[in-house]
Amino acid sequence: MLIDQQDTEAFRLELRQWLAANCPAEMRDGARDETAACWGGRSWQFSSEAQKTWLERMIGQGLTTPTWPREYGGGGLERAREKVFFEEMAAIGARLPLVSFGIWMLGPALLKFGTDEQKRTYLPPIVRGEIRWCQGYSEPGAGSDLASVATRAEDRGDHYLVNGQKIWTSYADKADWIFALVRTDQEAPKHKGISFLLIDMQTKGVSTRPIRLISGASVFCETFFDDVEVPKANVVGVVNQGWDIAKYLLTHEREMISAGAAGLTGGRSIAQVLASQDSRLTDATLRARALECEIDGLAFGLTLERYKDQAAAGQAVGDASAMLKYMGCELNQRRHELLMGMAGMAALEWDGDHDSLPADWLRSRANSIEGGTSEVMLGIIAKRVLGLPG
Amino acid sequence: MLIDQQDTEAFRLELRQWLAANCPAEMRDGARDETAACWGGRSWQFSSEAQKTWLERMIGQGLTTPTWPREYGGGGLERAREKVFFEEMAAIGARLPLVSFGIWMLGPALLKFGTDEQKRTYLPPIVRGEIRWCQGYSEPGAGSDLASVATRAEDRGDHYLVNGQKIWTSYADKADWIFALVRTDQEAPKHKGISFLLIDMQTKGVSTRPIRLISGASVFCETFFDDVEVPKANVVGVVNQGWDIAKYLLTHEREMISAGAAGLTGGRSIAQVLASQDSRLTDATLRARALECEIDGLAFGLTLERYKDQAAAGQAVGDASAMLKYMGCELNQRRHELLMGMAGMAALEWDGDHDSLPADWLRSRANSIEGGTSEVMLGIIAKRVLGLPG
Amino acid sequence: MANLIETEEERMLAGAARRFLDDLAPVSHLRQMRDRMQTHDPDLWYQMSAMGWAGVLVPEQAGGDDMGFSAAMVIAHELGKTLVISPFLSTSVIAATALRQVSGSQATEALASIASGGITYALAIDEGAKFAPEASQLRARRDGNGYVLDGQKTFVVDGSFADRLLVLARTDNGQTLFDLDAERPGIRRDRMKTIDSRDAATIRFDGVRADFDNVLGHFDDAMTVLAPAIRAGQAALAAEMSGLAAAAFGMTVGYLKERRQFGVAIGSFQALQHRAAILWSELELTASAILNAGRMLDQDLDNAQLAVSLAKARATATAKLAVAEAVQMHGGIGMTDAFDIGFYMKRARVSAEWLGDYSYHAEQIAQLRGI
Amino acid sequence: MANLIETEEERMLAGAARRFLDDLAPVSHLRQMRDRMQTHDPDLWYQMSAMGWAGVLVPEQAGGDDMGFSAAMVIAHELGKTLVISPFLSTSVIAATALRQVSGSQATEALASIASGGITYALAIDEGAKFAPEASQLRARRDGNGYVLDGQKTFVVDGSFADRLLVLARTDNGQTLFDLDAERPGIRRDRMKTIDSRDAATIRFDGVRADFDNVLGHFDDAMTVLAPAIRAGQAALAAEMSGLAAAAFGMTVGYLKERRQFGVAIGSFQALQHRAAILWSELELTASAILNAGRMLDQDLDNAQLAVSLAKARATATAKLAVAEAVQMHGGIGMTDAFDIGFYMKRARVSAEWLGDYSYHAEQIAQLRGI
Repeated sequence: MLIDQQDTEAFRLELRQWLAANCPAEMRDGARDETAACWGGRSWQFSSEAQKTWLERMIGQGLTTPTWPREYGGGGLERAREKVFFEEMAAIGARLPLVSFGIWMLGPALLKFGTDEQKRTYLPPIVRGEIRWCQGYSEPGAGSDLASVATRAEDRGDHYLVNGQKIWTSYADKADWIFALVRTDQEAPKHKGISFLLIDMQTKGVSTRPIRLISGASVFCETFFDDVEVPKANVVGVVNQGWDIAKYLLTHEREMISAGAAGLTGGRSIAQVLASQDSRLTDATLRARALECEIDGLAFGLTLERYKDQAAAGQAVGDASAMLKYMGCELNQRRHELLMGMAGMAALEWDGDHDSLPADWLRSRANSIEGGTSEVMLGIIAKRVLGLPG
Repeated sequence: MLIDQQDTEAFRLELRQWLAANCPAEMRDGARDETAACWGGRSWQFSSEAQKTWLERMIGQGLTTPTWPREYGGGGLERAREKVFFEEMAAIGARLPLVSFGIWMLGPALLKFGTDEQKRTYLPPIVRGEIRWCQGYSEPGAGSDLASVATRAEDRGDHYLVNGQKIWTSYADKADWIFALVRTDQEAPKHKGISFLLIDMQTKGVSTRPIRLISGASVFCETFFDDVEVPKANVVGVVNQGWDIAKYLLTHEREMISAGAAGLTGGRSIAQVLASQDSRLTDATLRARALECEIDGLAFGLTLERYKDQAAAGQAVGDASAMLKYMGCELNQRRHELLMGMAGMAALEWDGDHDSLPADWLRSRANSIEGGTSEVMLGIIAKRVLGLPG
Repeated sequence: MANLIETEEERMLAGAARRFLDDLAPVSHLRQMRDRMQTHDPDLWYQMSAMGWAGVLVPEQAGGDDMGFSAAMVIAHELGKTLVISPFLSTSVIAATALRQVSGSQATEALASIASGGITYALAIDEGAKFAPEASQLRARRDGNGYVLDGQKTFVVDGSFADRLLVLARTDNGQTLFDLDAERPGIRRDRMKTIDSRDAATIRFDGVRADFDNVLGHFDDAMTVLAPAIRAGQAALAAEMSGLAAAAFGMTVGYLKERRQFGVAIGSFQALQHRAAILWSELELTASAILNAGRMLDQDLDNAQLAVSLAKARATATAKLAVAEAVQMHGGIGMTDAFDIGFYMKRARVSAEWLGDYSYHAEQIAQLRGI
Repeated sequence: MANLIETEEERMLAGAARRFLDDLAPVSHLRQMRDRMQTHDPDLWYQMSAMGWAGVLVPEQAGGDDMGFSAAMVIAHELGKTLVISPFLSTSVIAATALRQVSGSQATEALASIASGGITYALAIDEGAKFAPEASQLRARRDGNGYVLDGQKTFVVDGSFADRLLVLARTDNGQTLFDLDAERPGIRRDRMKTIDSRDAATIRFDGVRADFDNVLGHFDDAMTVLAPAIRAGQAALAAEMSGLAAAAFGMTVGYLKERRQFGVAIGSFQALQHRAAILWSELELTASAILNAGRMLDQDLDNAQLAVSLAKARATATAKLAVAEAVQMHGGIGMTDAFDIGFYMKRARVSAEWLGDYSYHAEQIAQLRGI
């Protein structure tokens, strides 16, 4: 395997050659948007033969999950090599072979909180894109108060009986399994009676309904649990202590959203749009805002890198990830406001297409709400990072 | 007298003629800054014969206090005529004949809360500029919590014995009398044991010390009361209910500061500065900020006028004056930041002169602190105007 | 300086408009029209005409109510609150103001038809992505007893259904404004799918013939007629946006009082309180600019550009802030199509661009103030 | 991309600098100097030289420590925290970087003198209100065996006491950089009273004679030598500003925790918490830009302008916000001269202008990014 190379620069050269030989031309378009990506799962339809080939080859090298332990099919790369990996991928505009909530969220949670049995059961299908996961946290009316979980899981001896409703479940209609927060103790204080439960979406009593957003049809769903029976072995970590896992995962989610929202791994940049229009901004107000947006975006990109470097050096990012979430989302919104202004009347027409300036602009407004609102993030910074009282 | 004219337009013409005949040429320079103004008082030194003449002539017409009742020496003008008055004054660039805290603050308080005896005693010397007042509200360490008054006035039968300290007393070193908040009941809840007391600054035990600010020597002082004996008749309104008067006056103060701070009655405007430099702003960032500042300044000026019109129509401005204070101060600070940027390195030299761009810039930072911080203003708007809870 | 408080008449007009619109054109009416892909409701316009709104700027001798610009802005403000789409701005404000600048029976008849609700107008000026009348390139060349027009206009608001078009064209030594039947041969109208469901069209002119009496005002001199009309339209649009902003703000404050999280009303959180207070302050400043623009238009139409640009710039900035804060403070629910706030956000964006964006008006002000 | 975390060496350097400066140059030192109208402390500079700071960018063969730009920025960051005034930026960063661009014994000797603390330099480029090297008008005309300089420079930082001046002059076909003894006949220096008590001078040149070997680099080609020097100076100044901002923020957070009002610590008010959190977020972004600028200068001095302008722009905006929030959150006490925060505010303003303000650097970035 590639990853057996001992020296980092040798690894780089080896990887470069391997990518040149193995990454199909079609997969080198630099596409980073959700719709172009391969999400895997039982019902996945490959968009092309190239997409399938690319996935299979990368699985073979452990590179769908480059840093995960090799025993579960991961690449086992440390940070320096992971950096090399992403640099070399970016150099040829290679798409990621597989994206999923399993890779981003459940995997890290299982690696930290799961039993050996759970890791062996659930991680390899994630690595190979066989099982697609979704996340069941939010509930109707709870908003920022994520711990006010009302979905209840009653102890029925060998299984739990789950009843309740989740909202904002991304891709619930396409997922095979869901990892969800459920209330297993009605009497305990709000944060103390929650468990982290894995539920097969094919179980009887699970149903979903898509949510239409102001930006058009969306990936979000409502998910309903109606007398759903779930084996007790599906609890991750300690019963009634699921909030610890939830908090851990929220940190991951913040980093994910902030990186995506900042448009650093895709999306439209101001400079690109201008280049495509073959124009320069002369209008004072728009120009001033564009420059400020560009400056802050560059500084934000560097900050993402710095935090990753710190994490790799063993300095946990922890609560500071709230800053990445806050800043990334604010920046993305500013950028989209600006792009709409730059496009002027040309951006006022919209047929509901997802891959359009108006759709992206509308969608960007959700960034500062989903995955913890900007207000929640600022509270985390104030209290946990700065140590302000109250 | 001029004000006996019955018809508003006839009044305008009469006033115009009178001003033309009576306003000395020297007093028509449009100067609105504090240092050019006549403040009156026992120790006032007129800066010129013209200043003295102008004051005397205006006193004769009741126009040092155009809207105050005529029985105390005021002009008794209603709003429409007051507007005419200020329009005609502005038309020839006439200075106000007299400015003082007696006119702006104590007078309105006495008219609302004072006894007939107090009005007859204190108002005419204010109208004629014979007694200069200062305001003793803030205390060291109290900050925004104005009601935490520690200066105590002990009941000694026929008089109070006052001990304590005030801070941020503007012109205390030049004033003849002070109107101050003192604690007359130590046991009562914070807002319930305060009285509004008038104290002659020449009384034994009163002393002052000037405060040096980041913008250089300032008009602010610390004022000390050391076993000061004050007659009980000097309480305005009801004993222990002085907080009501304080709140009423805070509203007046807000309007005063906001109008002054907005630079609408003086100060440097962006357009003026540009015209004096014979330049146009081409730099995108500065230009964009200048235009926004100009737009908001114009809208703020219109809002001040609208509120005055409303007040004249009997719709009390009340708590909404907090908005004028907030917006006026924020705008003034933005404008001064901008002027410093426009002047660039030319504004980095400063010999401590008060009438300079750097001094005004530094001084402007206090606007959002004095007379109730911006944070206090926003709280007033949120709770009392918008009715938000808590 | 004119008095900046609403008059008793204005308050009554606003009240009547509010009752009428809450009844016939609440936001759910816009939603229905959007879902049906409909951009004009002739019944609603007929009833609005019956209220006297169509003729708000039409002289009494032409059958109008001649209530003045301030009154037109009061109506626009109320229309904005529930995002009503109607030909009010294009027809009753812009076209009526243009027609009033010329004399003659033809203009009087047109004004009379506007007042009765009999004809609707659209203003065809824009060709590029940004409002820039002076850059208009559509060409009208002299040909025998008239002119021939060739070119294209975009984002013609109300252009897909209007009976008549005011078309800005480049002529020999300047620009000329034509008043044309929208069904004239050679005109092709394509309705745009606007993000806010307001009607707009792209219109092609291929060898469209115009007669001499289709020229509104003088040949080679469009602006004498057009400038006041645009000015009035900008002011009314600003008023509409201030209504939109006020309504979004009202919904937000209501939500802050009612919505509970972590055991308390979210309106008790100080950070949200301060933001709401700042937003209200901005609304107050904008309200003053709107009132002032109406007063100035009524006093001196020709010299009201500063007041109008101030109103449009402020309304644009305030509406943008109001809808952004509304969506954010409503949280997830505000992002759903089932909730109304998204409509406010979309309308604010479209109105921000129409008839000049913030930057455009800022530059107008800069010129007038020497900055 | 280089690693963006501080190295162990950098942490040690920062720690040592902090201990040294807290001991010898806390803010009270600046206050004393201001009260005595003193803008240069030779003793302090001597001790800083002994720490190896004067020669931080001087090659080892010239007796320096050659620690690189990142290290110089670490020192500047610590200097900024207590507002230390010293010749560090003008001499050890700007002049040393300029001298390193040329070869020859003369430059090596000058670098050795810098490292030992023996000579100080000032950079004389500005003539107008805004940083604009290319607009420099001071004239150097050829005359026999040398040149004659006539003109005026303003805001020459450290210019009132520096031993030598780097002077940018307009020559026949371009600009030329001269390295002159500051006491040369015809030079008149007037110390400016700067708002932040940093040294600066207005300098007149009346028929000042320069020899051929006073030209630093090549005739008619100042920028090959000057551009890297300016770039290094901008980066170090940005680092100094980020130190200033961090210290002002630290004082503010400390005050928020300690100061009580209405019976609670004011840091428990949510509106202040959110503003503190936003400010901290801004500081974090700026810290990344600062680190990146140092790495880029060390890697590729000639192509580091984007990184440097990013650092200066961000540091300027962040320092401005940090001092504004610091004054506001400290309330009245922050406005008094007896309290230190005013010094931070004044220094932030001066540093904002020196070597290019926000707008200048934004335009540099725009050019490099095609905006």
